[in-house]
Amino acid sequence: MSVNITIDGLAVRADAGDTLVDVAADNGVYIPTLCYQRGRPCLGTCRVCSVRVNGNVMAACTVPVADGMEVEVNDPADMRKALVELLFAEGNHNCPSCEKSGRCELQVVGYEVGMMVSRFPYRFPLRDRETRPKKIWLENDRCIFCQRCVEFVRDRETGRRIFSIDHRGSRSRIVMDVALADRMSDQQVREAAELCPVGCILQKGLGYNDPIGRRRFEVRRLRQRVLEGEGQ
Amino acid sequence: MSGLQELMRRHGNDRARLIDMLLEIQREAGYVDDQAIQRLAEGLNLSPLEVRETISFYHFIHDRPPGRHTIWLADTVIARMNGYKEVRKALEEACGCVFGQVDASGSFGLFDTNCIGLSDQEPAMMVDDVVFTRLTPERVRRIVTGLRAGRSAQSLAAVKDRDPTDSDFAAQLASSAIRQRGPVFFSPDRDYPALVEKLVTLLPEELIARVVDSGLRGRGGAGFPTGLKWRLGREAEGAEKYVICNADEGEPGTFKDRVLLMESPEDVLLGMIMAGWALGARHGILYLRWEYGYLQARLQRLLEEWQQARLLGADILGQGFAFDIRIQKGAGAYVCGDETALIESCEGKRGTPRVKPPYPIEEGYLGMPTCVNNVETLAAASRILEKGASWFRALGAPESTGTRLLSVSGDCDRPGIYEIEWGVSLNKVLRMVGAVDPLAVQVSGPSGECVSVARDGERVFCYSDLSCNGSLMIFDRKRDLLEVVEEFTRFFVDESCGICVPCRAGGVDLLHKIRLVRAGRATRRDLDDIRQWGALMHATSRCGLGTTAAKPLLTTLDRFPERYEALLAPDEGPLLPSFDREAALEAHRHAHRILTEDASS
Amino acid sequence: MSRKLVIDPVTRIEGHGKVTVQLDENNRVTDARLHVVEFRGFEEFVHGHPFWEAPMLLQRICGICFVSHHLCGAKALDDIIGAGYASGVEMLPTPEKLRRLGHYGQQLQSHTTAYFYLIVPEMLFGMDAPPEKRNVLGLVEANPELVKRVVALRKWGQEVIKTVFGKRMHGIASVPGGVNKRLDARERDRLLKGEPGLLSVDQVIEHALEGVRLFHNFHEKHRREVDSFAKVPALNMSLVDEQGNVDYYHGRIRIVDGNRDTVAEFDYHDYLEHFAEATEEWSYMKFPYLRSLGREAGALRVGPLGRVNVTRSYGDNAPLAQAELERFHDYTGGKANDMILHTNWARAIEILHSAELIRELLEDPDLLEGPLVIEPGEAAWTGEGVGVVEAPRGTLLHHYRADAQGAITFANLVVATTQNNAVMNRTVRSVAEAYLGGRAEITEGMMNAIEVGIRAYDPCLSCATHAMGQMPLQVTVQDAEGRVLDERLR
Amino acid sequence: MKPKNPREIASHELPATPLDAATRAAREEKIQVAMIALCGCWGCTLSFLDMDENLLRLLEKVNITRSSLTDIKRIPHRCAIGFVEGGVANDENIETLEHFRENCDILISVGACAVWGGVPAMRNMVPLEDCFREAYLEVPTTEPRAPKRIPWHPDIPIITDRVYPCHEVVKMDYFIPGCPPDGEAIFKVLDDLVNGREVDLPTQINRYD
Repeated sequence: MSVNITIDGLAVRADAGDTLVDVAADNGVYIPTLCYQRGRPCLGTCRVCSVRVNGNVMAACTVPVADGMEVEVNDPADMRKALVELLFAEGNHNCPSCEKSGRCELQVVGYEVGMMVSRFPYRFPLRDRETRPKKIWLENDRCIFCQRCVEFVRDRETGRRIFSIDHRGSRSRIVMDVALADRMSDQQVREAAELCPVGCILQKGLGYNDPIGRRRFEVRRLRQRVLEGEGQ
Repeated sequence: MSGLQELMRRHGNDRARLIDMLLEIQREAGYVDDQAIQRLAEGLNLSPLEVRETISFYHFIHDRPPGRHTIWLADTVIARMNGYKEVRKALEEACGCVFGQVDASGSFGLFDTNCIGLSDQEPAMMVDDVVFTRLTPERVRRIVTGLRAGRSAQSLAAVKDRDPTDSDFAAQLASSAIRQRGPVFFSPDRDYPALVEKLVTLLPEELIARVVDSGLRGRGGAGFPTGLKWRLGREAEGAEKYVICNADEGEPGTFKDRVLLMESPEDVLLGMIMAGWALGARHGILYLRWEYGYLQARLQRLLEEWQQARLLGADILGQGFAFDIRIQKGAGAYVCGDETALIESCEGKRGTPRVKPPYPIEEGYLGMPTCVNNVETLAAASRILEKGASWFRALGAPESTGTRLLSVSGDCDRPGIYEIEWGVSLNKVLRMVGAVDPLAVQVSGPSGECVSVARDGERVFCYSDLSCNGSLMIFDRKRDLLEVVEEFTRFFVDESCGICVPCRAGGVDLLHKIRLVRAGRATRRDLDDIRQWGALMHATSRCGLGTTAAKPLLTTLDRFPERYEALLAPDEGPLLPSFDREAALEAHRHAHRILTEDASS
Repeated sequence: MSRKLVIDPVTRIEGHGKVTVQLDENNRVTDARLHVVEFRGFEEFVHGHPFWEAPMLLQRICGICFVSHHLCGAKALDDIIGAGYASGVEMLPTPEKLRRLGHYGQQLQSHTTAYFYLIVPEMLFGMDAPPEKRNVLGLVEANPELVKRVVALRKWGQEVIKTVFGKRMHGIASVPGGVNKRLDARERDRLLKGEPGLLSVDQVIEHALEGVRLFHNFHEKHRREVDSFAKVPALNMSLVDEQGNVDYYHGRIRIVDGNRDTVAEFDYHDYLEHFAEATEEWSYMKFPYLRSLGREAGALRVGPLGRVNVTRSYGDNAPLAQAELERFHDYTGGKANDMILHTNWARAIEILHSAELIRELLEDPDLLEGPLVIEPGEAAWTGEGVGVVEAPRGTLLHHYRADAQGAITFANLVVATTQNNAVMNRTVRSVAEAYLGGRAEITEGMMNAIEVGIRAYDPCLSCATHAMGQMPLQVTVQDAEGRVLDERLR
Repeated sequence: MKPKNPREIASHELPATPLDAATRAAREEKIQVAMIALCGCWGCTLSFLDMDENLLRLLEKVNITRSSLTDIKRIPHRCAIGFVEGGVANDENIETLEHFRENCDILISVGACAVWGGVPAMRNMVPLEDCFREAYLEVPTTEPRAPKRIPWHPDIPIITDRVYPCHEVVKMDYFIPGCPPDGEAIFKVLDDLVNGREVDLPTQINRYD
């Protein structure tokens, strides 16, 4: 069943139950996301896609569109920006030397929301890294705890989780099962590294193979990829 | 360790029962060691880290020895008003270790915990499986000496020879001061078989209509109409349906569910059976917070008695109605008060609130329609069955029918449980409880609002005004309100599950701000930040914990701005007051001092 | 009454320096020091990072010779994975030439910045000109056309760097075993032939020659002052090729004395056997020296003056620079030149030399084709690497170790400016005595003379404060019978 | 501020050759800019030079007072703009930044180090004493009897416990991220300010690396 909603006043037709963030993209409205990827289940962890729906702020990746919905994307822009700034202050996001620069979703979303500095105090947390697996390096300094790896990376044979969460709250960390990680194929390792929106899951030894100017989001901006699809 | 295989078999090798398994292992071994984790992982087809994921989430599951005697002292605002600090110090001295540690001999483990539902008799602590209340330094010294001498916590609590399944067992440990009784709760001599008989003669639709008609709304705080929830549950499609009683009473300052479960647990069971009948569910889960462990044996016995009496089980009163109840023990997580987090916990996972929609009433426990009701809601429902909808509706206020239980604590002469009709004013309640010179009242605990007696005294308790979840903490004029605010803010940081950014990260920054204010290093800009960041958390967080975590700050800023302004730093000179120059330079002095000593030695 | 004169901060240098001069009641200089007043600590916090990150991270030590740090790191990484000189592997032509191109581009850019923006003002306006005048603003007012040429020259050097590394500063090209990109013909041609707003390589050489002429004009006007300003004898150090000619990217370390006779020559992988260090409480920068000669006699001079003193010639691929080099050598009759202000002459010559080297490279087809990386395979892993290059300010060395997982366990950096610490302090002392000694009235201009002496070294105190200036040395722990029990670093 | 030694005379306090009146007047007409590099690598200052021809355009409108490119060691008079590179890592940085805040109308944090501490702030995860121990004590040298020293002297600054972003020490008005920011980005912000436009750094030239 198709429904009518408005996005910043723009009248939009969509199928009932479709996810708001996708509907917006299909109609040329870019809403940044860090945990959500089109075609995958909603994780609802980063909240960076927060918009106003009938007056209430909601994460657009969690909202199935319903008839008559009035959506404001522009209004909570500063909230989205603040959430990105929170992430930059919470971890150690050293873009200058990070191999994910130019390929990092957090970084480009930072550009998209116009972040120059974080309004929150920079914490410089001390976090352990996991370097034991043969092919993968887990640089927890940069983890934004999006849960993509936890939910979507499984041991092909047993279906068990390779990445899990340890502790809770601000002490939460992603941990990796070394034995299972060492069973991952190079292909699976590459996919995991690409799944990670930041430079936390690294494929060992080949960090800077893409020259500046040819890095993923320099070739084509994330905004374009979202609005026009990865294909083109 | 074939016992472990047996244990898993008993729980049907079902991952959803992981928490039960972990708690059982811990009961035997004191903690869950690596080997047990490995074995569980293999048996349940999980990675060992997935098992740790659950262990590390919960406060009361240990993966290393927590001491022969494990002591949990409740660190709450109310306890801090009643000598908590002295008690804490005495415990550290007596046990020979600081909090968060186990003493060298491995005899004592000292741990902090948040409110354990005894706010009218704090300071209070849990030692092994019993609780001690109204603590003083002398008392804790005596207790620790006793434990050293080889006495058990039970014998020190004078319940050694008591049967924990007796109805008055819990009363030996914790009093249930019911200061004011009312028409709905704690009514004596109810004929439960007759009531169940009456229930099954009604059509589920009739029952639902009656509850709708009564105007009963959820007592957990949100106030969702109970009848409507039951109707949605009935209409929802599902091979199975579940009824869950939320007895994870974690909101600091509330303890009325504990008292209900001590005084009239039958009301709660009956309410659950009603919900089961209404939905057409066959399974009920009573989710009992870990801190109320001393109620478990008695509740378990009650369930067995009712099964024997065929008030529960495969064929209730021969009417072909199958409904049974199991107790799911929590393991220490405030966030499990959120119904979806509670469901995750029932499935043996971390208590991470789910993304909504879908709502539990459509997809809940194991993906099936699930109706989660609060203890008090179910108890109230049981009286509606007995006395009828109009009787109930006649009580209270138009949109807020019936009565509600208040757990009153703080600066008043008579802390305890009060059953009030919706619609009474705050001032009236304050007089009722003997509040002396009250300044502020924390309504609904940290997640509620801090109101000013001067400005809000005439506001009334009802869903459209002072919508109270049962917690009422009173602070008089002598109290340092901002210490309370800091403590509440720390509580939310402590209890955040960490899944969403605003709550996980924002909470820490708010805590930093209130500490800045209390240190006299804040300016107006910092107060503006608190408002802005608080609004951010409120608007964007994933669950109720995050959306309310800033309320202690926001509501006191709104009601008691002068308390903040009095502490603001003069904003003059180029250096920001928040920058502590001397502290920043101390590190080098210190390094030079100790390192040159190193070097010369 | 005794006095203490302070220059704080020393200006027109990179980084944070301060000078103190003690005068007694008879206005005699009793002490004169250059203090390095900053401290960062890269070697400590790089621990635990992935080894392949080191060149990106550690180039942040410096905003002007980042390419040198990047390439030092790159060479060390080549060693670590077993694709380096330590394993006897020669770098492939394409990556080596690309690295050299970027490196020469930086030398041109760095020297141009130092020479024209920081040093030339004194040549034109004099040491006691108004402080507001003797700087780039004064140049713009006095000779805007010259400044335009300087801007264009520096810009071209930066564009060479950007072409190779993707960014004008702190770029990325070197990966373990090679580089991540070739040049395409278009990129090559715009540097070679220029384009609107960008010089051609021939124009660059023209501008470079002007730099040399600038020194000669200045020298002819003030020959006595320039030659006698400060003479600081010291050993001279540089990387050289088999012919004993300077090689800015790779070679053996050679150290020559005042007669330009070799006193030491060794493979840079053995640096720990040859260098020692001292610490003073009054500076964050340490004082390295040649171990065999001790702290006084073993003080080293690196950078342009050190290099032109060491190098025999520039070979035949840089005729213009070669001619200037011969003139330079002849001026001191083949002896080592220890006239501090002649460092600027040497610097001007090196701008020209880099320009000529770049022209030669740009015509090399290897920049456009050929394999980019050596992949030696896991078996070749050594876990340890040392890289050395001739940075604009002198010999720069990076030394890392990584564990089997690839985490850095040890990093040691020896930077050029630190090598010059002792001679810079001697220079400060000598200038202070010459210009301040015995004078009751001291002017700002006299104090500036001290800065002029320091600027001649173009010290990069940013580099010097990369760490707390540490240089771990190899110790051999022996038992009673003298058997070696343990050989370790640090 | 550290107490000043009365016998200590700074070079910039000594009599200096005055700037000719005409030049002085011409410069006073312009917008006054002061520049400083705190704890950084000097790269942002060089990126300032990377404005290339634009630098010359800019210099028609602005005059640079204190900076590491000129020989003016203290801000001589009120400045409209303060250009700050680097984070705060020692007491001298603190004093300098105070000096800038007191004497400039607008302060700009230029580059990663000023904005959030940058690469030097990676030491914030290591206690300072460990840095020192690592650097000065646990280094076997060839002179085993040489006195072990930690730099600590009235003539050198005291190092702060960690590297602070400038805006955590004084109020900063604008921020240009990047390590370093391109000359283009620096020019855009300065040009906006000089021409009284609202400062706007477009997404296309905003960079963090």
